[in-house]
Amino acid sequence: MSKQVITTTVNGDSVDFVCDPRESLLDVLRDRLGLTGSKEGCGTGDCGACSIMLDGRLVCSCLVLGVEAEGKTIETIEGVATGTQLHVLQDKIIEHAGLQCGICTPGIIVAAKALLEKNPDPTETELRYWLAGNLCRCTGYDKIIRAVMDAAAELRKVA
Amino acid sequence: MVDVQLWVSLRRFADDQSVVTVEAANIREMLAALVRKHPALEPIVSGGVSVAINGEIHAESIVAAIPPGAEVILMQRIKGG
Amino acid sequence: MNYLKPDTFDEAIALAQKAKGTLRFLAGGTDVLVQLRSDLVTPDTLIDLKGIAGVKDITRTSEGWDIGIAVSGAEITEHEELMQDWPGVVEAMDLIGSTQVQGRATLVGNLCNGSPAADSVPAMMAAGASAMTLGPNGTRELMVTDIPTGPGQTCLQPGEIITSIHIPAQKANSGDAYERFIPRTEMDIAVVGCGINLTVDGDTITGAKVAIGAVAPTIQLVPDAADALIGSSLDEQALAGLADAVRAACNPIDDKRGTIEFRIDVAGVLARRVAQTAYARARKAK
Amino acid sequence: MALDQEKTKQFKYIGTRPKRQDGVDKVTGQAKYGADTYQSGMLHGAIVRSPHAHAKILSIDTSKAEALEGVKTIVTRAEFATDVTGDNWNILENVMADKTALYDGHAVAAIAATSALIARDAAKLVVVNYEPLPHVTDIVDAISEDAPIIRESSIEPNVPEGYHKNITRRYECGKGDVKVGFGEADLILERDFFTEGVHQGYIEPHACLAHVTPDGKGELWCSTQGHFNVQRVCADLLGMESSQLKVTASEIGGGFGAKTTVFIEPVALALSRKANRPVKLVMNRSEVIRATGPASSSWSTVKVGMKKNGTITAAHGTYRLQGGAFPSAPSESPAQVTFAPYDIEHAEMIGLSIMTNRPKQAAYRAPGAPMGVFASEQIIEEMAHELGIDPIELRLKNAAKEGTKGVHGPTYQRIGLIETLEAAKAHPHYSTPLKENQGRGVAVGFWFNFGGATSVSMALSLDGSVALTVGTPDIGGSRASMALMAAEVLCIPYEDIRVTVADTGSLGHNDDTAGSRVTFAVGLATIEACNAAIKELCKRAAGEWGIEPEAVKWEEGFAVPSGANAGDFAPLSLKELAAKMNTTGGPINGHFASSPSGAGPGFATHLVDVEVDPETGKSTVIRYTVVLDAGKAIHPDYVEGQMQGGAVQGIGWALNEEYVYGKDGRLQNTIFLDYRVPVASDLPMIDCVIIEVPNPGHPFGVRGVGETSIIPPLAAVANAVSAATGVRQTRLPMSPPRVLKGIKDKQSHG
Repeated sequence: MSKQVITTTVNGDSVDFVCDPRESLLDVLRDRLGLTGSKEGCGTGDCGACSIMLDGRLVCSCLVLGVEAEGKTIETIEGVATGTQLHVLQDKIIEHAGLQCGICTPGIIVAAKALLEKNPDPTETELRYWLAGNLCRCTGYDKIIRAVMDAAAELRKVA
Repeated sequence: MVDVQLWVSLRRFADDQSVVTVEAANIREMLAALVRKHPALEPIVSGGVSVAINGEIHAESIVAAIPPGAEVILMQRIKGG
Repeated sequence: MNYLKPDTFDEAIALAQKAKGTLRFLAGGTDVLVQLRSDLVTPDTLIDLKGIAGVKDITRTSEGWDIGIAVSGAEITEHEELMQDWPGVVEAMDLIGSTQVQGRATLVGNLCNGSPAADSVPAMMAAGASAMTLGPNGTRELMVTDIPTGPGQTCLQPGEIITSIHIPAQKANSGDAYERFIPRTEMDIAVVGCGINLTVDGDTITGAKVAIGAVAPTIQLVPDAADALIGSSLDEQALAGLADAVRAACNPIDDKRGTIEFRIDVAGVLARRVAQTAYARARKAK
Repeated sequence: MALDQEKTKQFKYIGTRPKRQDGVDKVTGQAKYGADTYQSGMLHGAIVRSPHAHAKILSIDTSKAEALEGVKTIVTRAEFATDVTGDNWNILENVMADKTALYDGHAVAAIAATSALIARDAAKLVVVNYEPLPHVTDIVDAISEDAPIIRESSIEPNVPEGYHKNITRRYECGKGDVKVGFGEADLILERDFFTEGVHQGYIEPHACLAHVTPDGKGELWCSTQGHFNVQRVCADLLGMESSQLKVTASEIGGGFGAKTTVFIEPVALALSRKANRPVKLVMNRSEVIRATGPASSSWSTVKVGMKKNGTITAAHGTYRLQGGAFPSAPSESPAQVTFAPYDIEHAEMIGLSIMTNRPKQAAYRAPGAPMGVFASEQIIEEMAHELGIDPIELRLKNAAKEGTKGVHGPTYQRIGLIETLEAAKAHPHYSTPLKENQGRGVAVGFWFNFGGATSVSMALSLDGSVALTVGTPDIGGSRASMALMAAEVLCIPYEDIRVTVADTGSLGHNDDTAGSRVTFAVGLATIEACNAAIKELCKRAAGEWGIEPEAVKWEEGFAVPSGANAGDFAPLSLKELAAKMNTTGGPINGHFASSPSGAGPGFATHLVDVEVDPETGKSTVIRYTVVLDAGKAIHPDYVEGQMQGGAVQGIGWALNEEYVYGKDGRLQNTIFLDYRVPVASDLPMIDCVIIEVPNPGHPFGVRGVGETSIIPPLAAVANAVSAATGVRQTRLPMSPPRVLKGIKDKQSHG
């Protein structure tokens, strides 16, 4: 098994790591770079708990190989807040109790942020279909949807 | 005296009675008296039962007092789900 | 597992020739990496094609569209002109998996995985799409209709790769559509899939192609179903003929997603609905 | 602890919706779950699982695996204690097979290696010599003559002679004489109902990090609903003393009952003890679905007799639950709860627990209840329609209330079923007209709720802020509720209180976060721990004023003289008293421990509208309303969260979730692709109505709300689909193929 040295950018920082080609980018982020905010819920791209941004595109990091990250730009949940300032989505998810156990929350915030940057005024249906790949078993989705819609409204006011 | 109501599938261990009357001031004494009267009840009682006294369910306590004339119901052990 | 990332298709072919044991090519990875993860297929050599020039391009020519093998579903769905020309092909690709999967999944990957339930393939077949390939003995163009040969199998030779997908220019007064049946609203593999492309003259259908998926070992065109539409104005009789022809062509299995009886029944229902959407688009098209 | 009449009139903090303290950690990805920790020298574990549904294990050849570079140790059943008995023996037999593999996915060996990849590769090199045996996975087949017998020693004494050897428990309760009751009935309806096995579907797979050192001491970090229970069971399975094993609960990514037991924790400990290195063991999703603790599949037979005016004269229920290859199916639960909401004179309720070659059943939110109510609440709704009586009116006519003797035995104290039914009837949802292909369903649910062993302690800091320490992992926002109750008692701001979930070495024993017990029992203990601190605060104030402690009372966060003759002293705030506490007698802490009774039962009424596509059999939930009696909603957001989460799990259970076993006894859908849980785009908003009929057994009137909401949805959705299609739905899941076949059969029979 020929390990490879990979150089990439994560949340604005340049990082190098060594990994086996069979390791997913999720394994690398968690086990080699200590960024455990992205979670493995399924390992098959069905639950979205490992959602990250790869070159500006929302993807499941369990369905990307670590070796594919060479020269890429990666953004994870750990990069959503800027300094001590939470992103409005993070604030609203807490305010609306859009989480219970919280394991799906990082993936949902990364996914919702990607949508709002593309479509600042989504309908509830558009939002529900956009988040269909982010499974949540505790909340029944209701309060998550309300939180994201409220955050969208807030962002539109600021924009 | 306390009239202890048994659940249906328990009665065959107590000579098919639906109610067994014993002398007891709390659950511990009541269970001990029951087993003395009908030893066949022992494995089920020691396996753990719950007891309802006047509608309040004591899932595992054996120290709860049994006031005179109280409705006392033996129940399958209630566990957290 | 050796991971290789060639810069040209020729280099990719050369590496494929030398590869020993199990060989897989990587574009989006949303099938290959799931199989790797669940220990179904652990390749000895994985050749990532995303480093090759042009693989991310969508090019419009007079003959139609050339779509690079690494263009993701998300990029296809965001391409306004392609959406105008081939709404059916675009919605078929868009239905695959979640938003996250759409960020990676590709038409070529969906086609080469060889699943009888692949969503993009019926729509590509109805559109008359073809695949340009490169292999040890040179290049050739294959009609998408000829590529699936069985569950998980395609007609591609060992070491032969698809270098781009070609979709012909849509004819005038034409419209295509794709729909699938799934038990939820998202995230399921198609239990039944149907892609239809129609050309009309006024109210009369003059050209039709009907393809069905997930109801037979391979995705296939159903000529009888097309014949049932041609010459009609999509009246009840034509729709009934379409449904019967589609059902006759079904050869499905019972599995954890659906029963034989259900797939046959719903294939007809779906074909009727897709035909009506394609017909509406064709009559509105310029 | 009786209801505090005075306090419950005007709450200051209780009932508000403050932000939870652990929110920032969770929205920034900082919160640490089971798989989020690492330790130097750590090995990675992997488990070898049986590919057979039932097979003798003749031999296990580990030579090739041991030869793989990076493999450090391998364990089998030999590494575990041999004197384990009773329930723990069942747990051990499930954690690792002994001589027989009992289901597809049953663990037979485990490996620890220097990387997860090497461990996974090594697991494939372990050669297990199996001798396949006949198997059975279907509940009906399991009790037919030619069914293979799973384990005769599991049969409990309550099973009479002559019963099938795969039946491990027979429970019966009831009242009166059903023959008489059915004799008085104008209308009698009897049907059989079947539900498939389902999984709790928590998004975080089981994960742990174990470290046992040569002196026999152990540390375990794991995702669990109850680390004190994990400590007790793991110690027994490894032949250790409990207090030599310290267990720390990570943040938990959902459990719903399945993380109230152990699957991989004893294996990680055994690997670590043998390798003398820390071992991290994390399940993948396929292992979670194949080999943890799904809810039982079931076969229920329910028969009800009614008078023309809708009065129920008699009810019979036989509830068969399959609990996998172990005697754990809670068949007494449906027998007790299905007709508990009704005032019936004649009832006969039977529960039968059955074994099959499937994984060991574990709790799934009100275990045993949803599949029983799927049957009973459909019979009641169907008879209401047949008699032309409004389904809510008919339930109101028979509804249990204070003084009603329940079918399951006890006479009810104050309960809120009628209030939930009235609120549902008055809700706009119930009068909204339905369109074509749409149907409406109603169903009610009852759950006991639970008290359970509880220890809580609190400590004042010198600046007057409070550290509250509990022993129950926080899954649904319970830290916030505990802080609210402490704030209410101490009359200090919610923000001044920080709640910590302590490990087994730092607090007295606590039962699991389960049974809807936490807000009730841990809340009660929090209140009493704070009262204990208040007593000490008043004593310190009395000391300062030179008067008797009894002459001081606590009001609005101040120690004040209790009456005019006690003296005219300026009130002393908690902050002032705390600042001097080390000089006036030492640190002020409060502690309380109990196993409280009086967990008042919870009732709910659910309304659901479903649209069914008649051409494909696909059902879409278009409106859902949950009405629940919470006694007192401490933090309404998280009460609504339980209502919405329970309803949606019930919808998934009703429409698309199922265990699909092949003829070979192997599970065919082991990942989320084909184990179909509801996704965001499947659902409408879930409307909540919280009813508050105080529970006399709690100072603030709290009733548990964690489980009731999953009980009615199976029946409510089935009633709606039946109304939309005109075909009674007697099997779950109501998948499109099944619903379409029902529609087609009805069309062909006219």
